Amino acid sequence: MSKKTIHIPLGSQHISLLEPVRFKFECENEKIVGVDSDVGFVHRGIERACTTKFKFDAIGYVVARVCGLCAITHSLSYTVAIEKLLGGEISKKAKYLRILLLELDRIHSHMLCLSHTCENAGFEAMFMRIMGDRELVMEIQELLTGNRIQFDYISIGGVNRDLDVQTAKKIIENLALVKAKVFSYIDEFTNNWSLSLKFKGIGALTLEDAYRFNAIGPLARACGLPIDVRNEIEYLPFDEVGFKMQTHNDGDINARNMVRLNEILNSLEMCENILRGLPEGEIFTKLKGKPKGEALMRFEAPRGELMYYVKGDGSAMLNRVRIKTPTFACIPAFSHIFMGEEYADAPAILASFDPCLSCTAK
Amino acid sequence: MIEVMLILFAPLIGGLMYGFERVLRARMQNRKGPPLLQPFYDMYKLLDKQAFIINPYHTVLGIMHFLTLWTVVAFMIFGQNLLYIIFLHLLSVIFIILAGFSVNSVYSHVGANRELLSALAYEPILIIVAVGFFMMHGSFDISVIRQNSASIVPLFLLFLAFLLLIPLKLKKSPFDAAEAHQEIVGGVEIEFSGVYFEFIYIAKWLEYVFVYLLLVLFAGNNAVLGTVLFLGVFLLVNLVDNATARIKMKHVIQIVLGIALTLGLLNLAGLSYV
Amino acid sequence: MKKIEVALKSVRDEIKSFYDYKKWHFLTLNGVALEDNRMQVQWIFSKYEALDEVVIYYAEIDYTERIPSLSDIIPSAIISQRELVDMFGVEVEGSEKGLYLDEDSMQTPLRSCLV
Amino acid sequence: MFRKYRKKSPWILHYNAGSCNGCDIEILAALAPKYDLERFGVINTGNPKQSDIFLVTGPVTFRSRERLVELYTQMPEPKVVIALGSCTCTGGVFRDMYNVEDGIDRYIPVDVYVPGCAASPELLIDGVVKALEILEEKTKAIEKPFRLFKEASSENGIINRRHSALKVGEKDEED
Repeated sequence: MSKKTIHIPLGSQHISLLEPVRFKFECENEKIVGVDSDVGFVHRGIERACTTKFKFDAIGYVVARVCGLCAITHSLSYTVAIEKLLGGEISKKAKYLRILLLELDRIHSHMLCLSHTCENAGFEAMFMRIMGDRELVMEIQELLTGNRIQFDYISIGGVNRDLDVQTAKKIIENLALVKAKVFSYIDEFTNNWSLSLKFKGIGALTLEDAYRFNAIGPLARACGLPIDVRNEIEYLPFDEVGFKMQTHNDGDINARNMVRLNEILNSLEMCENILRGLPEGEIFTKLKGKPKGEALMRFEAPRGELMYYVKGDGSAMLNRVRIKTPTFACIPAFSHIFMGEEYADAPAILASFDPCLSCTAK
Repeated sequence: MIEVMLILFAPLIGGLMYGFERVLRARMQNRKGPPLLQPFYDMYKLLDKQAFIINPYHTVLGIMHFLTLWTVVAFMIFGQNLLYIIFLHLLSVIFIILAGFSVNSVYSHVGANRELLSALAYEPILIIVAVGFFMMHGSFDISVIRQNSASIVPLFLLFLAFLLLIPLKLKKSPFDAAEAHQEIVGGVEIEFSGVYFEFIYIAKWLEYVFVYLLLVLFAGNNAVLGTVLFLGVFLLVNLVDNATARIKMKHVIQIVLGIALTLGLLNLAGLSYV
Repeated sequence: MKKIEVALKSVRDEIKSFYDYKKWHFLTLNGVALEDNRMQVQWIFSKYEALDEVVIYYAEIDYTERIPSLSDIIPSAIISQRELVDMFGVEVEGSEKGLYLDEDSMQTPLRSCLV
Repeated sequence: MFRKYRKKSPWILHYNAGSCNGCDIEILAALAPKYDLERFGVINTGNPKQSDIFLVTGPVTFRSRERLVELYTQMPEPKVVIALGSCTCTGGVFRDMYNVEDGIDRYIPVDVYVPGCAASPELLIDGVVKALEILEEKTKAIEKPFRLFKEASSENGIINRRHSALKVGEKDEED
């Protein structure tokens, strides 16, 4: 008797998904033996619009709309690539403020991912708890930039808003609160019995496979692959503010959560260091000229490596803007992980990747 | 007369319990939560909605599930035979499982599958509980059990086993894999809509009444102990619901059959020696 | 950023001899439209734990030419190849259309960027 | 008779038709303790057959059109549609991009437009409250998605929606 398989679809509309992506799992008794994915639901055509519709100085705000969660990394990568082509140096204070926002964004994004993973594992109370505490970070972001999600904070030549003393004080207060909460999460994630049944040993990726599939971001760091672009670029002074690589060896959902939690702690430390040692100076330098030539810029988004390739020919319209997003590069690894797992775990595994499909499809 | 009134109002009592539970859960999660009468607002709204019928059997089986469950509750209030009640309750579960299989939806099938597995897990223990009561009081009749004094002390292990069933029966975490909102969007109830979903929705309230009526049987004729048991277990179940994630069906069956069945059999063995 | 030009025919051999999967990290496959119906295909690599070391292998081709697939050397290249097929309408071995585009959406959107 | 209970128990269905995630996160944030949408009785059902409010984010991309209309038709009457975010209302920054349909009101009737990029949870709550007022007034007459089903052509007994959508679109442009 041949085994009968059932096809379980997940998406494109599903309660456990924020985004339209369709997975079709071929299951034997809830055990996944095949995965078919369709990631093109969010394709809008931003790469083309960047070269036909918008001038180069506006694109920084357009590419922020590629993704609401890593908006800041998108506009930062693009802006830095353009600054490279224009050939100007921006002030140190602006650089520090950019790191500050980058790390705040990472904190709130990681918290969202953790809470979403908990919700998909059926732990509603933990979801509510982390989401409630995440508001502390959102509050600072609103104070610092003026908006909760799509902060158009970075412009070519610097940043748009200065940091005043009161805001800095509020940021330090809130971050201290967040820090205490993060320690309590670490406790919960390590000690809760039902979470360990749901997370430990589930959705594991080996180090060998991580190398083979070119995994990036927390997904790779959870397997022990030390890849973090913050370690590989010299444009922003990450080592000055106290960046430390966080890795784990298990490669399962629990390891990914732990990497994220430790990264939040590291980011909190970096934010504190920045606020303590913020240099004096202008926040904006005017850069003149039109971009000519090609530049490639990489940054570490909350989900992994983000790459921008920009090519201009000296006019206001660019020739090519290539966006390589973190989730896009990880999709082969995702499909590999799903094999052999149970369907009951699929939503939690998916959430633990922290996928960003609107990044993927652009 | 009072029994007839109780039977008529049983869904309302269940609804109040469900509403209170939602408020309690929200407070535990540091939220304000919906109003207490929210389940009834939902009920009235569902009466007003347009309904889709997937196929007549599906709908009829859903209604049958509700009616059987109400009959179960009625028999319990009248004080009928406990064994009959448990089997009748199994019938109502079978109706909803058949309803789940009668539509062409994968989530519904998976949900029905899990429902069936969980029925396999808890049904033996319910029967053992009934046997335990029989050994204590010499009768399966609920009216007899109610007249005798509290049997929680000799049946303490059975009581613990029954406690494990409550989250499974009420679909609360960690044993809510049969409903699993984030995986299979409610499982068997996914294809019901409008006024037909109402039957499933109210059946959920009746399930509350059924489970807690079974629970207070452990208190016998002691009304104070019954109230304490009810309130304590209600709080405990919600606390556990708020402190755990959903575990997989595999683990559910291992835990329920492994721990609860052992506890129950131990208790029975002890009783037969005494 | 180091750029190395390769011929399309020898790209498989070049990358096979160059790519050590424990040292180099495949970033992406990129296409850039040039004048006269030509395009540049770039295979971009970066080194693990090195400061700003990016190597780009590139080949200039016509739209009619067939690009060899690298998915047996680099398994994660498969999705970039599908994207390239959609965006430029070129042919890549073993990659089909339809990752992003539907039948009625604009075909080869990035080909006409210079116009 | 049951009309006034409609606005006390709105169940939400959320669909992302190609947005940048910004608004979707804000929906989650609105369900969380600080804003707590559940105090209005809101449940995020995720099941179109049991929902009253259809919360759509994102300009409609080509591939999500079909699913959007399908979900809309699966929802029982009475129902309201909220377009959340600038790009859902008009296309926003994505207007005129080649794979985008400039807002959901080309396909389904919209009752409440909530602007903002990204729409903040306060705006979302205001939108839901406004939608509840509209929900109370609605009749049970069936509202149809206009564009796709104007000229449904049936091939082998299956309604070929995409085909008919194109036909209608071309005809609209000719008129």
